[in-house]
Amino acid sequence: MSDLAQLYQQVILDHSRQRTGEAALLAPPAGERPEGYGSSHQVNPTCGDEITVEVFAGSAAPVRWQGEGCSISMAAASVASEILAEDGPERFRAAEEAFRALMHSRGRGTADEELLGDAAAFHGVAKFPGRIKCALLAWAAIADALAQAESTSHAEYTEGGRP
Amino acid sequence: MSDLAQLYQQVILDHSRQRTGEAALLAPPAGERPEGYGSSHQVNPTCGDEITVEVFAGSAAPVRWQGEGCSISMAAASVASEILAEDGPERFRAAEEAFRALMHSRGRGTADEELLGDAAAFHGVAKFPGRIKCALLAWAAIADALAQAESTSHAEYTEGGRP
Amino acid sequence: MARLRGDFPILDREVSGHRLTYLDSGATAQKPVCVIDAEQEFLTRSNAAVHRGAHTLAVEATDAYEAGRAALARFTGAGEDEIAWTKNATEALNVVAYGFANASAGLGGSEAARFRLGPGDSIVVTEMEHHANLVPWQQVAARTGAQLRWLPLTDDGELDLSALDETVDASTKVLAFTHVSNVLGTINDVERLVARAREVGAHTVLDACQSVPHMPVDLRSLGVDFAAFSGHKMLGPTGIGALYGRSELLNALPPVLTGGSMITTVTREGVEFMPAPQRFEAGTQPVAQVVGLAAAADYLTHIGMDRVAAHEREIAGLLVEGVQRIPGVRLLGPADPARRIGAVAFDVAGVHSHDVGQYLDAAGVEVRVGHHCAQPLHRRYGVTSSTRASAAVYTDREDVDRFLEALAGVRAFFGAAA
Amino acid sequence: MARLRGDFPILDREVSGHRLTYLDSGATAQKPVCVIDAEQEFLTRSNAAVHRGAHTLAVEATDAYEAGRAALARFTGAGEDEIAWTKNATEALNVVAYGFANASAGLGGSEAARFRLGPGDSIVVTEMEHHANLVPWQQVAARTGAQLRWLPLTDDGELDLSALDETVDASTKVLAFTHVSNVLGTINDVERLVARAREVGAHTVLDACQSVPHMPVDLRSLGVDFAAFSGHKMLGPTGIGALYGRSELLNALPPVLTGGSMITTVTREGVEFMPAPQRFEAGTQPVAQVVGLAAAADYLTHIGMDRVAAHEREIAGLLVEGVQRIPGVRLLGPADPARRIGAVAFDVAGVHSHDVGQYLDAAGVEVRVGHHCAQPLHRRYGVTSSTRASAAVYTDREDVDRFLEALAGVRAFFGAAA
Ligand SMILES: Cc1ncc(COP(=O)(O)O)c(C=O)c1O
Ligand SMILES: Cc1ncc(COP(=O)(O)O)c(C=O)c1O
Repeated sequence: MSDLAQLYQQVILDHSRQRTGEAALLAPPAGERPEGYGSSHQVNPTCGDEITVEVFAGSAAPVRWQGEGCSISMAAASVASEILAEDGPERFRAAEEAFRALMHSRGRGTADEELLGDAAAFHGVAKFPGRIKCALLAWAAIADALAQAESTSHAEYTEGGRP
Repeated sequence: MSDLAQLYQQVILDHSRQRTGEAALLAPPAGERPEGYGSSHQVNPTCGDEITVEVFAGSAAPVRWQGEGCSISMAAASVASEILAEDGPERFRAAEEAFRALMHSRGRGTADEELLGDAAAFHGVAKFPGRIKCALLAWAAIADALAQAESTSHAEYTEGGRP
Repeated sequence: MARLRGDFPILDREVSGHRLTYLDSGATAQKPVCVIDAEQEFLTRSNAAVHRGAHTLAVEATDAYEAGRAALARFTGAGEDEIAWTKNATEALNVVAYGFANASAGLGGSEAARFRLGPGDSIVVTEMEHHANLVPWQQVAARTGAQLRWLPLTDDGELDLSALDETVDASTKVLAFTHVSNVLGTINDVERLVARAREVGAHTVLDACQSVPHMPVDLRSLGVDFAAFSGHKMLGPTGIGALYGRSELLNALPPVLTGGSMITTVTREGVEFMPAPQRFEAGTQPVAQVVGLAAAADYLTHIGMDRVAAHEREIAGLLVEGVQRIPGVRLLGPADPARRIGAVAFDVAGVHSHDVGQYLDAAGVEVRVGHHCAQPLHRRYGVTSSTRASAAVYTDREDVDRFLEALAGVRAFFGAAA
Repeated sequence: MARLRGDFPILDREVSGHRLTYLDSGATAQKPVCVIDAEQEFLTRSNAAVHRGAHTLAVEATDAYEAGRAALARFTGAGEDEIAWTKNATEALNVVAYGFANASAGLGGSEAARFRLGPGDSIVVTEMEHHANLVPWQQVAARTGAQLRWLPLTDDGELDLSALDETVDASTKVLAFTHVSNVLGTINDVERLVARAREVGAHTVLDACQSVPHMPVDLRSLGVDFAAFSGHKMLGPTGIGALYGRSELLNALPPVLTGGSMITTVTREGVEFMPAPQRFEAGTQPVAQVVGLAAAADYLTHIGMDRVAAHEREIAGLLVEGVQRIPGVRLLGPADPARRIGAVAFDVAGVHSHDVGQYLDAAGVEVRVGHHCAQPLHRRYGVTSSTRASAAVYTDREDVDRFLEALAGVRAFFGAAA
């Protein structure tokens, strides 16, 4: 498989077109934010990619995001949203850590497929130092929004999205 | 003759020690300046050499100066002062022009000994681009002070220092 | 022209198993061997501090340094004392902007009064400026209270000058604009802009980064007050740029960076500055880089800037035509090669520029992707980024062909050519 | 150590028919072949714009550029994000001073409030500062109304700290001082100065130009807030210097030069800046020079900075002793080689430094003459200029001998040895 095909796995191309979690933001004004709400805006200054994420702790549809960026960064947003929505915050955090380690492995790491699911398809990105930031942007934004959401949530947001 | 001996002709070394025109400045306050008074302060920023010149148009001792600098610049001040005092402003201006041309000749010019007198000994300086400014500093200061002196002088200051 | 590729050693290398197709000269140009050699020769023979020493090495280094200034003055139609060295064009533009800011803060004495800005004054920039000729002016506006105004763009990538007389008016103290857009490639009508600025007494600041490397430029006859350009974009080294200023203005502009070699006297109480250009050259200068840049200017002069421009116009034509033929690719900037240089930016429908660039790289084709330091421009055309192929004197038809061939495959690969 | 002279190609040349005796390393050092080669290798293989492109060349160039930062951070005991590139030390010191000035003008938001200066505040410098760490502070004082105070010198060339507690007091916001004097060679007591600055909450700004090339320096353990040094004095290229700042401070200091590659977002209304170090790196950076500088740091590390310092201390001892033995020659600065580096300045009675330098040059001996960008220091010792012989790692005993032999003839030649 060429480097290019390793980078742009079909899973990634699919997620970049069929994006889980992409939706109009609710952006409630400061006074009207529900409990368990968090949001984060992240920019990759090298290429101008941006993403804004809203997390609703404890909700059945816990992530909404809007972004602008390359297929790697959009696919990453979709994959990461899916993991948070389906596996809950604990697993998301574990996956985020594993994903970050994979990206910084310079292509020598192996992906924990069980933990990472579709995100394992990003292992080829680690060989492209210029693209690692693209893959990490959405993860960082979701993790940040999630941390905020949890800090405003009375009901502890636990495993599987159920309070 | 070595380059060094050409640069530091005996005439130059002598003038740098026995300096014509070097004297305490009179520095009259702005309101009390006599007619035909001009002064100029020049600095060579590369090496910090400086000179302050006072010209008294029409006087028998038309130049006073104080300076701080290398033997080349001090000798030049002495030689140029002597020319102004002995030969008068017209000849001084002609000599200044010839001297400037000589300095910029990159060592290929020949000195007009009749016009330049002791200043002809500076011809070796032209081979040392780093020292040309030293040789020119006092000439520029005297020329500048002289121009000012003449502009404040009613009695035209002419040949030989006699009005 | 074909033979001169041999002068650029880097062009022999491979990328992703293909011949290197370097189409990112708009970001930075490759260096001919004469430039590399000139620096090396200097470092192994005459390296020393300039304007500071009396010894033989220092004199040789100073000569080389000032000869470099003379060479670039000749190359750009400037006087020798009208070129001050900076580290890049960005610094040069900042020096002008800070000069205005410093004058506005009361520095520089009565000489500098002409540069004072305050509320009620305006600074005019264009919507196609590189951030380097934009952010410094935003900063000056913020600190002086002057108003920042914009000259807009037409849909086909030219300056829209229909409201020029209203935008540049009696309040205008600075008109800062680029000679050539680094994204659109557009060559602006300097004459008209300078004429208007003169009518209202505004100072003109020309960003000449993308003109000096690609066409004959005579700064004095353009009539601008200040201009900036970079060495690394004109086949010279990184680490060297230049500020041009009309002699009278450059001597009146308050210096920005202060320190050694730009003062005449420093006492405990205060300081006196040297005249231009030295007053802008604080500290040890990029001497070896000046020597390299002079070699680059000589190299270009030897070819002839008219020939360089003609060659690049031909490449521009091929690029523009080729890009427009590919379905789903939208050209940004004028289609007419006579109105532009060979920096050709475009948007690929449904594929992000970063992905376009990555795909091309796999074919050995090196292009620039992103906002090219021109975010307002991209916003104007409804995109946040674009892909840019940009040429230099060594770019040839094969580069263009390889690029176009790869570009034609992009949308299918990313599933965007539905 | 003797063998490493062979690494410096320029040392093979002749001057005035003699072997080159280069004793002007304090102004700028000569370059080992590995530095020259590293730049050349970069230019012929990986030259591209950094942090801007996604293509292979750009990625390689960015890697080389950031590896250079990591190398210099290691070399000086800094964190990687605590080193921002500048063109020279002078720019680095100006960036700090303008950072304070910009903060005082209200830029940089609440983060930058700690840098605001105004009437009632004081800035303290020393009488031995190079103009680069003096004039910028004079300028800031002039524009903010802060008072400039001076730490005086003792007769034997040390900082006189007897009134330290009165000079650096509760009003003091900045204490700017040099690690090592470029004229006197004196090594200052950084620890004591930092301790006093901390007591009163003043920021410390260290001029490390003459320490980093000549002795082991660990900026974090010195505890200074900001520091500056230049590449060209530490065997690296011209055109590259560095600003060190404690991470927290560097991120709060308002940027100075603005433009491309240092912003996150630019709109028509305003701008957001990147964190440090990028916020201080506007425009295309001296990339090849960073690569060269990293090679220089590696070269020095390979020798070992302890050995470098020991070697230069030995040379300093020989120079000081030799100079003092010559009648009519007055040493400026401490006589004890343990308190100084091998930059040895002196005054020759009855002979101007310019003439001294010229005479030595005729013997192939290259020394610096003049005020060495330290006019207040020279005034303190009752002279307007001096002659300075300064060593680097490649300086050997033969250099010292040739220098001393020539120096011994100066006064007789100029008729001053009556
Ligand atoms: C002590 C000191 N500070 C500052 C500088 C300025 O360094 P640069 O000229 O590289 O900016 C120098 C060298 O000239 C120096 O010796
Ligand atoms: C039009 C234009 N202006 C300014 C710049 C900034 O030049 P530099 O990065 O060399 O400072 C560039 C290049 O990046 C440019 O293309």
